[in-house]
Amino acid sequence: MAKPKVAFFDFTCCEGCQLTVLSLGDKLLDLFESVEVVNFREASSYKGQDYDIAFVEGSIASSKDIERIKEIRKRAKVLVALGACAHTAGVNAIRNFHNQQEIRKMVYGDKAWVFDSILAQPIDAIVRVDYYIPECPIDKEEFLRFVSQLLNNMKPFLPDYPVCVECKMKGNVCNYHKPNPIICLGPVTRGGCGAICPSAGNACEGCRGLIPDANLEAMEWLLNEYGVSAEDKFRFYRMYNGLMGMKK
Amino acid sequence: MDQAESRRGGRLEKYLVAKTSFLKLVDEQIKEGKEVVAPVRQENQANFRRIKSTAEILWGGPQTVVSAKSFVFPPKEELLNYETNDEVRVQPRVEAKPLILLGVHSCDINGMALLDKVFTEKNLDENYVKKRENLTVIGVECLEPCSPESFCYRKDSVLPWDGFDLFLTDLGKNFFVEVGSAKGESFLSGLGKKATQADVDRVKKIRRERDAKFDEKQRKLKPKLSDLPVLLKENYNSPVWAERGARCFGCGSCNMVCPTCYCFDVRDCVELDLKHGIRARWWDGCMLTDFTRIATGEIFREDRGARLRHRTYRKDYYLFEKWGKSFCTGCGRCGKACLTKVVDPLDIANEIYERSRSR
Amino acid sequence: MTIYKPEVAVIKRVEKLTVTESLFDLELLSGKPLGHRPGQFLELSIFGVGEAPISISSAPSDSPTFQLCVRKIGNVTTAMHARKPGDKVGIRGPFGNGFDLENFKGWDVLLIGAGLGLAPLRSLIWAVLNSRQDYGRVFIIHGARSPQLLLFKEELREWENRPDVEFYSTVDVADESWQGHVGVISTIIPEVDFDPEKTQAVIVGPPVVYKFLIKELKNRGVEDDHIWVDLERKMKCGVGKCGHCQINNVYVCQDGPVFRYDRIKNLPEAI
Amino acid sequence: MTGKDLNIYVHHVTRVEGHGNILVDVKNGELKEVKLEIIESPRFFEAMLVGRRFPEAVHIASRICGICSISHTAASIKAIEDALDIKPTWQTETLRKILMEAEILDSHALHSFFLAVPDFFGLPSVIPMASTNPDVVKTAINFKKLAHEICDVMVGRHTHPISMVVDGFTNLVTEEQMAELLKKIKAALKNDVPKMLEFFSRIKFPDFERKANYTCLVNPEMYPFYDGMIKSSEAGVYRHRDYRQKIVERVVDHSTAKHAFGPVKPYMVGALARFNTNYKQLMPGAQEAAKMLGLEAPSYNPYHITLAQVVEIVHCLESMSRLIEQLLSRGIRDERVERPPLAGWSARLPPAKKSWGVGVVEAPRGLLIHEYRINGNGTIDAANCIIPTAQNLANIEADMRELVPQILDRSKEEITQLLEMLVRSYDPCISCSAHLLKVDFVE
Repeated sequence: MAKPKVAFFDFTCCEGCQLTVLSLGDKLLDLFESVEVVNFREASSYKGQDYDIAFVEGSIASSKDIERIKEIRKRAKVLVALGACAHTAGVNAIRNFHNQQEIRKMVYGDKAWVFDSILAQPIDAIVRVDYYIPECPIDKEEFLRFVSQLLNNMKPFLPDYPVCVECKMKGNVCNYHKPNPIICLGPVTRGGCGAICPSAGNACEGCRGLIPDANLEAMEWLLNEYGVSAEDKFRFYRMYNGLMGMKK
Repeated sequence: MDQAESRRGGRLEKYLVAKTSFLKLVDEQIKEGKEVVAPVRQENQANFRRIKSTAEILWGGPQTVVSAKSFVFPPKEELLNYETNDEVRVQPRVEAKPLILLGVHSCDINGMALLDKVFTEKNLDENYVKKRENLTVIGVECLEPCSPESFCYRKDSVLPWDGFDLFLTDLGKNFFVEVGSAKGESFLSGLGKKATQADVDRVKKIRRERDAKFDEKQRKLKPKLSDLPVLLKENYNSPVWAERGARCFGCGSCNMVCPTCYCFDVRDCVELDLKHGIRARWWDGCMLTDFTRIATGEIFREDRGARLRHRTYRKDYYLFEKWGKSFCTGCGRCGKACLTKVVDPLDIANEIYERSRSR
Repeated sequence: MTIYKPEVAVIKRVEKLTVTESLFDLELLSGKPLGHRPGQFLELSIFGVGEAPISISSAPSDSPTFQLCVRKIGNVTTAMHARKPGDKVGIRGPFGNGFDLENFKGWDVLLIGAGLGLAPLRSLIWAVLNSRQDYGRVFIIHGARSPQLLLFKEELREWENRPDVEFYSTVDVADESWQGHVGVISTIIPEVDFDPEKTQAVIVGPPVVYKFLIKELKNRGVEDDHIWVDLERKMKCGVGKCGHCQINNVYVCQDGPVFRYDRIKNLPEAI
Repeated sequence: MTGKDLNIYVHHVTRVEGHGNILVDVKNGELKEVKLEIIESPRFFEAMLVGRRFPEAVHIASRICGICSISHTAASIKAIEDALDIKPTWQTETLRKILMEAEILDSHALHSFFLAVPDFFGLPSVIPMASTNPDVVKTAINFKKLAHEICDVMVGRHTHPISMVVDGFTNLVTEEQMAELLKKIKAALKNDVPKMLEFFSRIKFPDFERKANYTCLVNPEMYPFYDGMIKSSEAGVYRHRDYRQKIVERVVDHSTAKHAFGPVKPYMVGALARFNTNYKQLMPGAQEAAKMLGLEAPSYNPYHITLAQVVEIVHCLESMSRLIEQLLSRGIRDERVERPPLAGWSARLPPAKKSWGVGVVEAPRGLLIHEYRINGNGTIDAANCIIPTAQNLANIEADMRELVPQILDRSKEEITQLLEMLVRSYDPCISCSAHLLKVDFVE
């Protein structure tokens, strides 16, 4: 069987997901063994335009981006959104809630209209996405599992359960039970990260997006119960889930 | 505890052991390289952790975040590994090593006693049984309620029914030690002296006082414990399920922390070479959406309220009826873990009871 | 040996039945016969992909060969479809209760297979036909969504032509080639000339059909304790531990998948 | 060579972080235009920080860059601590220094081995080297693995650290874990460093010199990444809070990243700037390494940035060992800090004495500055971030302007290659440079 041809592309983002791939350690060599990487600008000068699987990280944030992602979709048999920016627009979407004219002026002053910029959007706002690997940044183990399952002609496993499941497995004290409780989006956020943030003493900020049947009414009830102001709530939702309620 | 005695066909030995010498015995075992796990403080709560000294043990603390079941039925457990070249080689994996579990509360001992039933019934689950056999369970009696959520007294679970090797009761300078097995007896290695009738009477008195205290402090269970299966059975269509379901995250936290939830998912993980891999099981939970989804996409228990009902019924109806024991030991973990306060089995039973009486 | 270790089996033959279904002949590497009852199932392992419960489609026999009819729908079944004769897979089982033929001996039997339900039912059909003298009248009723999706076409013809079988079939949507009954399977029941008093009825099909078929049978006067159903649920272990297949207080993998209707009609989650 | 026309346009320079184009226009032997176009979509990070409470701001700031997220986190934390007058403990600062050096190790290993080296083998990427030079690739992977393990253990993960927060850590590494890391660092020094030095000492770098203005942190106590005064060849030594007088940013049409001048001329930041300025403070093994590589301070060859990175890899391994040893000799105390609580948390803030703060660190690619104005309830009112790559852009163009006439006699392919290698040697991190904000702070 011929090795599948794989390409990596980046749009607006920190490129931390591609870097995570480059940081797979020994498994990176296994990856190079099992697929043919034909386009990986960050790591390679070879710009192959013939590929089966396209991993795309980053958000769509300019009109040029729209053209480029459409071209990639046309060529790719399988298109995978890599990481939060591609999946939910990630932190990039924070700016969607600011006045666009104002922030452009703030940044570029009188040259505000020189640069091409549109609202930050996830990849699937423009083209069809076959699979998602969520999280900011992606998890190495999940990426490897994803690739091996894809190579094995499987529909890759993506948990539908929330972060709480793995947080409990880890035996963490719930963020809402600490002497000074902190907002945690664990109950509505898709698991699979191993509850990495709560396990490191932080809160789940929702970077993996919502579970398919997230109970947002219950979340409202909970945050009200803890006296969280509406402003705090929205700020927190809008770390990664600016499109919450519309996009899961 | 009486049940354990009668099942073993005779009285169990009881000893009086100086606390210092008991703890010294454990510390020596640790020095010899034995793995000892006990509850220790974790932030404002507790958790089971491998200890280096008995000084780390949190006696009489709140219930651990995760129950002791994780030592016999871990969150992730490899069941087999395989290699598929020209030949298929499948190697079952049963991992078990000796472990001393010290300071276990009755709710968790009883939880394991119940899991013993289900994992040995008909198709014996070797992965569970081997771990269980390697475990030395040293329980400790709770003399104060451990948390506002717990209701072990209401579930006849303040003392272990079965499933321990030693059970300690704090008598100040001494432990009153009840032996539950030959393994427990040999662990003691002749420490202490046989308990006298006076010692036994003293413990009886302590337990009477403790019962009174628990009765006063723990939340009441309004229906009779033995009536729960019938009460639930008659209230299948109670509005309670939908009302509570509306506020349920379906997050599965209650399943994860429960000492008697034992559902699991099985998945394969294959290496990039597609030739080597493992099959493992992970904790799963009936409160999770995916739990009943089949390949064609149908979900058989889609409604959160129905899932909540199923969980409650498993504890206090289906398995209660089947085994003659409630599968809720009143540890209170689920009630604590449930952030929107919908899952607590005692609350649910009381609410249903009240509503059915006012009908 | 643990209950989770599959035995290796070899694929002997693959027959494509429809676009999505194929029939696999398998043999255990040990050469032993499977020793199953009709209605029992296996956990089929494709190593690296996972396990899935699959009903056994062949009749019980002393031969080492047994058959699975697999629809390509999930990861395991898709992977199974990519396998060729000579490839090795894993199996655990047979699991479940299956049909007890003693319950049907001396009775007329009405065997209803809807869609892929014909796969497990085929095992029972051949078991009945192999000792035809033990039973009264034998009715076989099969329905598919379209003529293209009919399974075991040759056998359907064989049954249709047998004088000792009363055969009915229907499709939901017909094409030019189809001469027979058109309509969902429950619409055919009123046309079948059987004596409800003397009949044991068996229904095997996807979850949606049970409610309608049972209603039709009851309309005809079949008693609840003469109706048998074969239910499908998510299963992970097959041995009564993992909890996924539970319907109220029964485990489909242990107490079923075959149930006498009167015993589950009060289980709200069953049908 | 008079009369030559040359038109070079490299679309999306590869093996760099982010999107940039090289544009060279020579007419009649005369250099008309040299540009490094930065075409990354603007990211508006400073605007995104506005309205955020500081614990969230740290995590958002980290997302500016996937490779130097620890530096961004550190700079963000330091700006906040500066504004709120929080003085972290010795232990916290020591742990941060270790983390910064771990990040340098990872980033330099990535750049020098994976991104820069293929040029010298005429290869498009490191991928074919996995079979042609497996030892070299393995060495790089070992460094990266080690750096990641250090970060995983200490702050949850390498890219976008989790438990590194204002005033400390939400989760603390244990002494056992640190001792384990120390063993691995020492093993890397013993096994992997000699292989790396042997490999790089055989590589021939292009000859080109242009003396730049070298700008970096200076600190009498150590070769600084985490803390120090700023020193620039043009502006001298100054305090971090004075950076606005010494660094001037300008918007240029062809770049979504602003260009920086210090204050008048272009300047260089990064490994070579640090090496040239702080050579004497390198750990002994690193100085030894420089000698082996034939790298002398000062070096005016920008292609030597890669070599300076190799030297810094050695330095960081040695320095981390020393820091961990110091930490272990004092013992690690449980100084965990909590994330500020759900509600009513502004009451728990320390009284703010200053309304604004500046945090400066040495990221792998050079000087990184975060400046925030914070209001009374701990919310960011205004933010400014100056990214190393943005500071280097004007200098890269100045280098190109000087280089092109020197090599005009070569083939277009060769010229293109040398220009790409030049840009690449700066290890530009374009995506994080493209989100600038000119903020006028009203004090």
